[in-house]
Amino acid sequence: MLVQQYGLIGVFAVIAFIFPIVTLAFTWLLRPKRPNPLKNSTYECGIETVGDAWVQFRAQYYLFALIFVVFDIEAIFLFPFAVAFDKIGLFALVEAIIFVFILVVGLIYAWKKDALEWQ
Amino acid sequence: MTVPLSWYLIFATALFSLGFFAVLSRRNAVAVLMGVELMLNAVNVNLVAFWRYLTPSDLSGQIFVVFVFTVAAAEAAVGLALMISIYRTRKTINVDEINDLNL
Amino acid sequence: MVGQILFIIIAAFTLLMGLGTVVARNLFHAALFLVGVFFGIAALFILLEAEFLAMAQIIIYIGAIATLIVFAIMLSKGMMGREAGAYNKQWYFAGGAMILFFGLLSWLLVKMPFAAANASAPDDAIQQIGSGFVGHYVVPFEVASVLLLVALVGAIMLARERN
Amino acid sequence: MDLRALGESFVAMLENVGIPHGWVLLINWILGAVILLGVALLLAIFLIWFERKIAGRVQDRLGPNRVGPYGLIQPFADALKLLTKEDITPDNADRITYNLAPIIAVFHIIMLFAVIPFADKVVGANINVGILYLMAFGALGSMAMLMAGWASRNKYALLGGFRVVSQLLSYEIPVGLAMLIVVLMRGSMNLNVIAQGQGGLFGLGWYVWILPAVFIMYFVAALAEGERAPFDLLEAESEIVAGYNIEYSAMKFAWFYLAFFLNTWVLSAVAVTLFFGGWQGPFAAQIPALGVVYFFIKVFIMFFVFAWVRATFPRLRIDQMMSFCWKVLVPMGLALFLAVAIILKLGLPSAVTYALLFVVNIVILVVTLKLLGNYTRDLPKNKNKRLFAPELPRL
Repeated sequence: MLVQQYGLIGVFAVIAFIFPIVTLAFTWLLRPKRPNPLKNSTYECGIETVGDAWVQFRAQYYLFALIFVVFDIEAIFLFPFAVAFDKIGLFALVEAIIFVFILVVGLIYAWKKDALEWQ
Repeated sequence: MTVPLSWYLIFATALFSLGFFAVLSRRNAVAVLMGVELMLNAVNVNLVAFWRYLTPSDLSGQIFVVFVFTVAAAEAAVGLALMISIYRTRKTINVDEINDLNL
Repeated sequence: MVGQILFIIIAAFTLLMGLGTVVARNLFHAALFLVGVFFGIAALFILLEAEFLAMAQIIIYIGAIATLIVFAIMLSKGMMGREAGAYNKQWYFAGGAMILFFGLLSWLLVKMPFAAANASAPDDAIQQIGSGFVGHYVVPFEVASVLLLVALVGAIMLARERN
Repeated sequence: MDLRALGESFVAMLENVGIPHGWVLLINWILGAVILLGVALLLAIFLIWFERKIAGRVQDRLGPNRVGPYGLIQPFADALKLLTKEDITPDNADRITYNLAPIIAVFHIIMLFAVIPFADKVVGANINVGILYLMAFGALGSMAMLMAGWASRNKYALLGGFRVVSQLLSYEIPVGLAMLIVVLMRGSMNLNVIAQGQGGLFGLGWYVWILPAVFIMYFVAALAEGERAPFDLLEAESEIVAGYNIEYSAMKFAWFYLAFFLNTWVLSAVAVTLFFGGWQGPFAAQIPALGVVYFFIKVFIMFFVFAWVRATFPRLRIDQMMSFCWKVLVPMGLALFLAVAIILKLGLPSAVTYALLFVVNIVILVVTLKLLGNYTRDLPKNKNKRLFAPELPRL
């Protein structure tokens, strides 16, 4: 049963990966190729580029990714819990509520510390 | 199921060695952290392989892997935050240059 | 037979990507190779009939941890480009030790007999995992959430820009 | 016409010819994969025309109407143009990553088609972790955007890539919570099983009637996940030029464009599967072909709403958008999750449970809107330089 379904996904993955490559190769044959340094320079609103493009970013991006990671893992824990929900008792529900509540504390902390604010 | 268990274990050993090599030899702390992730993944492969081959009816192996995921994520989050913090004051995150305690 | 060929292809791919992670001088490339490793391991989980873990692997490792690593790379200027001297002075020693370690361990593994149980994986694996979290493994389950909370608080403390 | 029987008779025919079982399976998979790929590509081409037409009508224009009847051939003409256009790669770009990014972008979105149930059991791969599969391959998309932004070696591309990834990550949580609540209701992550559970005459069993607040949360978050207005910072031309794909041209740009449209379609398809009964409709269980028709009608209505919103609303600022996700949608989602879990465990008769769920959904929705309304009413009093930065509500 498992093999049946994942076989298709595997074959599909190979085809879905090769297809765009083939198309790109095909257009490489079709299209004109007339590069020049001006055309190939980096775009910057019509002026010369200033400094390196790989600039340093602010920590704000990292903070959002961080909070996301925590909630993502929470979801991974809760999905099997939701699937097993019919089979488990009331006490298990209390445990899951505690689990969610501890993470809500984290969210409140992040809120208080202005980590949810885009600087 | 035609794949012998030892293949998985040897594969995991190879991955673990690669990760350990990165931890021991890379200078950049982020690269070291990537090595740690490789090692954790190798352990996960072992856990799942043992579950599948030795105790398929008991799901403990899979549950353990989920906990390893959690620990790996927490480790990555705090480790990288530490690196960002160190970089802010020291302008480097090469592990052999960060060798004193005062930041 | 087909399983063995698939295993060899996936394992070779994963190990190549792992090698790339270790040797790539550019950190962003190393992170991309790492994503390849995660993907290969998810495929191995499918081969081991652990479908839930395969998806969780992609969601957590590629969706969350790899993104986190890339973000952290971007936050330190100069780490994005090519860096000189990626290895420290003891790298040849570490490499030798690792080859020895790998050789020894795989020799042991080949020698060691394992009594493989010829049972099939349960159909309601996800359900069993779910009831395991709130049943037998309830303490680690709650500790995991505390760990995540602590990690969140600590990382916010560390990474926040103080004004 | 029975699609399942057609497939089965095809397999039987191949086995009768004397092809070994393994090869029959492989042929079957390849055929299925090619059909799915064809569906995805045809859809993309049609969707581009559809969306342009809607946007045109909403904004009192005609939309494409020159090439072919009602401009239907327009997307094909566009595709031909993009195929033969010169492709410019900036000299500074990291070539391999630069070329890999559009491939991953289109790969991840096409992969999503494998688990969408078009009719009862007419689904590429009927797996038990369908919802996690959607989340997993959806997450791959943000990796493609990071790659594109980084490899272009352009400030705007990098900034755009980072902003859009922050947005996608944040809004993945409300989407995931909405999916989680539906899984809680049905007790399965298999998308086909979820669709099966929403039977009943005239769509009375659809989860949207029981969980309206969850659907609204999903819809708002899906607007952001699909990078559509009012959350379309990707296309904020006035701010970050065009986002992560600014250095891309010709076919590589076309792949990003195609991924964008298909992403919205998949999000509508998931909305229909989770909340509007998927392929359910009169006689759909008996005749799968009818189910396909119902499914596509529902998805296109859903897509129309997405396009309508896009053509109507102005754009939010990024700080407002992030605040809205973390301070409004995520707490609301967690409250809904806990409320639904507790009500389901009370052990009441199903009619009472459903009524209670509906009431609780409405209450949570009203409370959320009330808090938001109070906040915006008191805005002039709050001396905050940002216009949308809610404080924690005082209890």
